[in-house]
Amino acid sequence: MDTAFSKEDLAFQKEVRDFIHNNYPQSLRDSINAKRKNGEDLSREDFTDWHKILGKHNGWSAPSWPKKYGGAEFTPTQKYIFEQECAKAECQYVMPFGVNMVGPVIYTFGNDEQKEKHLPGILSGETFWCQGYSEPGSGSDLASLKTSAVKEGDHYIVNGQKTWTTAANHADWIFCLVRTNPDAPKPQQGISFLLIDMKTPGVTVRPIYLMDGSNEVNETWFDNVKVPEENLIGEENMGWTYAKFLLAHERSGIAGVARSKKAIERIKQIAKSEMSYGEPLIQDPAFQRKIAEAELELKSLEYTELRTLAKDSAGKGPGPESSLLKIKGTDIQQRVTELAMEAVGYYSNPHLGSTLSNEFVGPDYAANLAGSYFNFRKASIYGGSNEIQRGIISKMVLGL
Amino acid sequence: MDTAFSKEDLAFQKEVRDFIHNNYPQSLRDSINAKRKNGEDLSREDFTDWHKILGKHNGWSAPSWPKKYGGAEFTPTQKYIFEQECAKAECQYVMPFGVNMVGPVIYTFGNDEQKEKHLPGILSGETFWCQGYSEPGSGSDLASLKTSAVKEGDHYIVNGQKTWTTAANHADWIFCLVRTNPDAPKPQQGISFLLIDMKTPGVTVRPIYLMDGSNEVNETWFDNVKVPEENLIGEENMGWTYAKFLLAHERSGIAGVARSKKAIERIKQIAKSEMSYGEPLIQDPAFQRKIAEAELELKSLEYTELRTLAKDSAGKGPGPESSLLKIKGTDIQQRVTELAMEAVGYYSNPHLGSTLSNEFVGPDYAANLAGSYFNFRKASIYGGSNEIQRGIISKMVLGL
Amino acid sequence: MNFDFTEEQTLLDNMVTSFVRDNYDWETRCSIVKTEEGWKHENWSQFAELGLLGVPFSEEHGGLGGSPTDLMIVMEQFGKGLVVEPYLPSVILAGGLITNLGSKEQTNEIVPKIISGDRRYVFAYAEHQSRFDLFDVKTSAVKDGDNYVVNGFKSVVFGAGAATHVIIAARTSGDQRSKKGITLFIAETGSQGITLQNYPTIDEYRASEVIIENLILSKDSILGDIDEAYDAIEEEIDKSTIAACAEALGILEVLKDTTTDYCKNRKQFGQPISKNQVIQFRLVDMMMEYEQAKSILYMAITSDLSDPIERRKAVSALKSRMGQAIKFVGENAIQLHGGMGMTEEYMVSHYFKRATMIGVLFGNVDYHMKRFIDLTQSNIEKLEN
Amino acid sequence: MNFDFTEEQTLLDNMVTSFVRDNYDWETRCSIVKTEEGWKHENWSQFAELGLLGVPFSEEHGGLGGSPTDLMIVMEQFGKGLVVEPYLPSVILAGGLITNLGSKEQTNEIVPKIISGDRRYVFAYAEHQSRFDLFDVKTSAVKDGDNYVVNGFKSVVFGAGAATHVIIAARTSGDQRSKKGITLFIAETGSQGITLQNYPTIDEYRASEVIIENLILSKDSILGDIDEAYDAIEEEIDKSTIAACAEALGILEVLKDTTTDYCKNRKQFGQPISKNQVIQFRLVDMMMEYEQAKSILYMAITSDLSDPIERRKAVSALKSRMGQAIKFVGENAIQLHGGMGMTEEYMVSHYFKRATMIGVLFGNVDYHMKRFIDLTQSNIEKLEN
Repeated sequence: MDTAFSKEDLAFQKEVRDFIHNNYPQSLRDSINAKRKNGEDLSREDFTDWHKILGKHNGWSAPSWPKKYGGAEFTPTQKYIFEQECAKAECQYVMPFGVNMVGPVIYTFGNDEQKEKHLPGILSGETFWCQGYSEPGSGSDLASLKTSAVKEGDHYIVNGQKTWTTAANHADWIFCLVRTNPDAPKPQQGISFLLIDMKTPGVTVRPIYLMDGSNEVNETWFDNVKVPEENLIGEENMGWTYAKFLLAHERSGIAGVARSKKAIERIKQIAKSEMSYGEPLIQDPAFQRKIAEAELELKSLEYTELRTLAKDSAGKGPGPESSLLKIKGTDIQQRVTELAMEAVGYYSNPHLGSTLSNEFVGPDYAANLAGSYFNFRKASIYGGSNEIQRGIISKMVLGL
Repeated sequence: MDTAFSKEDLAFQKEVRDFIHNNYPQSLRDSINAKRKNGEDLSREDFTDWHKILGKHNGWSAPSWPKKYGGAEFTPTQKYIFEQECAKAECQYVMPFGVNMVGPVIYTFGNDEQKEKHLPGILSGETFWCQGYSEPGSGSDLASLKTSAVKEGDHYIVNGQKTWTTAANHADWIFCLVRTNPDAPKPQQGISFLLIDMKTPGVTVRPIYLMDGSNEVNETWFDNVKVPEENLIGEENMGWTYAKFLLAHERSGIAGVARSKKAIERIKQIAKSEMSYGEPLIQDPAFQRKIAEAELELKSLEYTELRTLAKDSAGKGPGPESSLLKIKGTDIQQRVTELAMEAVGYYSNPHLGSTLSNEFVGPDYAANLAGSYFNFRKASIYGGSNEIQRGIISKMVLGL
Repeated sequence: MNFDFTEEQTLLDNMVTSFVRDNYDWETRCSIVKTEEGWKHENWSQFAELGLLGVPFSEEHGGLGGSPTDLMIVMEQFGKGLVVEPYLPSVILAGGLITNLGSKEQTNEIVPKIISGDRRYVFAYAEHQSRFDLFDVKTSAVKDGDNYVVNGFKSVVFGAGAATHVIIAARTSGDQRSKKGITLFIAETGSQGITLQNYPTIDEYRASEVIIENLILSKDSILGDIDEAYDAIEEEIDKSTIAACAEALGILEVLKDTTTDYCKNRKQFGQPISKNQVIQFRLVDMMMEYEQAKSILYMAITSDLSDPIERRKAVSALKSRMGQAIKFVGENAIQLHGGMGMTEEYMVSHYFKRATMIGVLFGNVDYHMKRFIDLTQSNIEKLEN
Repeated sequence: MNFDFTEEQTLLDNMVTSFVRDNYDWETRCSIVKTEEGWKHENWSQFAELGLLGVPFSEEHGGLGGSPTDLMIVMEQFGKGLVVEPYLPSVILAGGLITNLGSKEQTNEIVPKIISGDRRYVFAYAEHQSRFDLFDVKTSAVKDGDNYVVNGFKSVVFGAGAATHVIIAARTSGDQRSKKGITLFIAETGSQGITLQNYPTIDEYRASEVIIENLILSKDSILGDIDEAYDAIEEEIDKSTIAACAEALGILEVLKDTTTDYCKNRKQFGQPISKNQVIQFRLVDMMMEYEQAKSILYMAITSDLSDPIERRKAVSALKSRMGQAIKFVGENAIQLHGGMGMTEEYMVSHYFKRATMIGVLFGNVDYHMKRFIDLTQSNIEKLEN
């Protein structure tokens, strides 16, 4: 047993740290901080600036991709280090839809034309992707999706509605699960994996506002949208297979350990400034205890993730640990947002992002903490709700 | 809204308090305390001494029974006061099997001979009853019971095995659910309610030791036991109805509020004596918090019980609140036994009741606290497990 | 022993219920919170007409002489409707202070105007460093001849934007955290020396930062005795805490019922999600939390609030237990609604947000748990059984 | 980065696993705990033959020079078998103290005899008032010429009845709760002046009250420097805490697996109870608790134990998190077994009891949580990222 980094790993850590230090734009930091304070949504540029910089540096925008497709092809340990350093430096994360989701599907199941056409833009951050899976009424029961794609000549005609489409308002392309055979004996059969240009006539995006007032997700409507047949990935009616591959593929970072660590550090800093019973809140035993419990859970989770990584490195292949990482990771994210809100007492009340006011009140660090708590209730719902994840473990690990 | 006691209630409270003060035997207190310290099981006399004294005083051994059967026929408020006072004075509780269980079944569904024969002994505490419901393998699925009673002339021949029979080692009589019609279309049909004299040939009792070493429960075996037909309660094959009546009948005190209150007081006293970080444990914020949380839950439960009582008093009839009272009541009992164990630190280790040693070590108050924690894990299992209770609420209250 | 409403209380309950049903449907409510002011003057007039503004005041001033139970009835229904008009901060809290401390002249002048709806008072007590400690007051009032000069900063004053007057807790003597030396002053919100920075709260109510710079007030604007306001402040905040918990209980009832209905109707994998045992048990646990929260509210309402020790114990027991129920019922309501629960469009999120912020109001779980502990464990010898 | 065993470790693991399988079936184990002494000398001899008694000791003394990982391997398998022989208190804890503090002469004399099984040492540290504070020592050693006279009372000394020698923590200077002034003395358990009151523990192990009255010891019986034992005590208790948590992890694995199997086989209402979604999710949560507990054990094992600050943080993180896992997995194992889980006859209750008492050993959740907080939050500026 050994969790110490090798010399090579330590050198890599320094390389990443230096690269971030020298290349992460201060303007991006300022822009994001200002928006957090004013409760505004991030712009497309906020999402892509860092992605574009990484894309120009040895494929660092795509840590898992094989080198032959321009990726960084990091080892699991390198990926872990890279995420740690990005989180420590509070870098804006690279949106997963292109790099972690559709990219691997394209280079695994796509044809050469598709690889040539799509991979470079994903890598560079020029093309902004979103994911069209969920539909109204389908929720966790993804296979019940209804959006139809009917072949007409060399096109598919797509009709239907996707929902909870994160960042569809910024996206150039969407990858969709669509029903190509409504008569298939099982709902999982008859689904295809289709890439759709968001600028195609008939595609409409409508914002969904979450309870904190943010517009992260959208409804995406398809009204007789003509999609060229060359945008079909792999075989028709095999989309469910690709979707499952994608779910199992990218587990690294799913637990969000490094970012939660940083968030706890931030809470400790807030708790030094906030007063409680006439002393810094950080001295309050009840609050201390909650911080410590979150830290212990996180420390455990960090090693659960490291054990998984080590298994991957040893070529032992992934198990259904991703469900555990997802459940515990989101649980901690939620606890941490709650603690932050709690730390600032009455100053969790002001809603700075409201259209009615953007005057800033209260201490800087209090901005949007309640909003963040409310927003993060999504974490145990999205990406397969934590109930669905427990069902997966029950079936796949315990055989119940 | 008014939770103040009326003048009459206050007078009754004083009467109960005085009666306990003047009549509760010091010898019984001593005997029970000695057994607690040495980890010995209570004797039959320990269980019945107080019962017998109450039985001679206006039917106070049977607070709910109608006066015409010799009971006290307390109002709900009086029952509440009576339980409070008994708990405050740490009186040994009256075993429920006769007074709260079979008694009401007999005076509601039994014939005059049965009433005359059985009620006086239950009331006076002369006859010790136990309950024959559970069987190996039946557990929470009570209706799957297999013990058979076959009519032969004017007798039933009973064969089978009951388990978890509390106090069967002390009991004179057992009331049993037995299967009289194995061919009934539903398992709930074909069950009868039978009273069996424990001295009948063929009845064998074998002790079951619980994990704390105590012998509270037993296996009770029936090997061609001849039971006179006059011991059948009500109609043949209608036993399930009587059993359900019995379950709904006695909710008063099910939450054990008064006794848990007393137990928390005792923990506070222990925590004054035990040292932690060089100061009394009662000053430790983490321990204080756990006590307070238990107190708040208990305070809420007390008022949930009072609301139920008030509903009863107003003749509005009981709802399925008994399940809520059972779940929350046992949850608190378990928390409290855990806190007590925790309070004494290393002195939770000595097992005084062992056959190998009964030398007393450590402070008096530490005796058997771990045993009590382990023993009380039963509380969320017996009387319909807390999972079963949630199922009842789900179905009966929420209609799910 | 009974937990029934009197006939008058049942009438009050019906009246408020009707008001919410008829005048506060969801669409109306959403349009109110989007207005500049964030509340509706006509509703306030109607409260006046219905006598609601007089509930806590004595009959001699034209009020109903209502009890905590009456206020509970009003607030529980307001909770069910997410009524945003500043009834709690102005009628209950500020009104309570005026009744508690006002001279005969003051109450004779002020109370009828509150009841008629002509004036709304709010109480500015919190400061950034005070958190929930009501005695932690930096805002100073310095005597200057017959006048006082007040300087300070009050945080998150609910309803101040809608108020005609503000009651300011200021220090006239003692250290920053001394209970003695706090005096209350009444000022018009438009006074020279008062600046309000109004903003909406995350749960769509309104609050203000109150900046006080060289505000000059005469002796007559003092409410109660100089240096001696603390006990009344604590008492009225305690009573307002009970009212806030009644509002929370109304909200929790909606959350629990809405979620149960949603689960019965929402289908996944070919059946209502309420057929999942895990969801059934979660709904059961939500129901039990609701019942326990209701019980502890009834405990507080029926306790002897005239005894300060009893009152403090009851209120802190209530607020900390209610806070736990808010978290459990609120978070699970969102979880069981899934994505729909996350949206601004769907009403469940608004109930969750309001309940959560009531959890902070007048002290969160930790604060009241500590206060309860200090009252019940620090001096164990004096404990009654 | 890897979490694999070396080849030698795999061999050790296999050896201990075989021992438990072949020599420690359930019936054998139950017969051992019912004997007068409560442990089996033959097993100890076999430990000696297998080299297990030498795992933590240096090779120059005939030991294996084992690491914390090696001890984890032994203790995890001992946990799975509920092995009751006093390996933890005598080989790991007392053995660790001797290695840590013993002079060359002492270690040369003692360690080979521990490894051969001829002697067993235990460490008497706890006193009633000390709870888990290792520096809280009332037991006194007063110099009297070349000798020391020791008086005091040591609580709940595990394995003392089986020991040939006892190491006593006594105060030679300083206040009762001063870290400086604690000295360790070695005495034969049969010495005049030592009385052992032996008893079984609730989890079927053995412990003793050690009463020390005018025990006269020579200077030579001192282990380490006078007044300076505290750091070594803390270090060795910390290392023993890791070993105890490895035992707990083995136990939790059995509890989780046994319960999962039981639920698959136990039928109620015509189907295995594992078909109930609520039970499935509970088993999933038990599995996740087990995995998280395993992870934090691996964290502690791979942390830099030579750095006292790192060691304390890691050990307290481990023990408090493990304590939570013990409660969750243990209580749910009993609950899901229903009545069967409650009985002495069925093995699950014995695993639950042992795990629970490990939760108390060397400090419970609250104690280690506070220690972790004091190490990580009291001086936030020095925190590393």
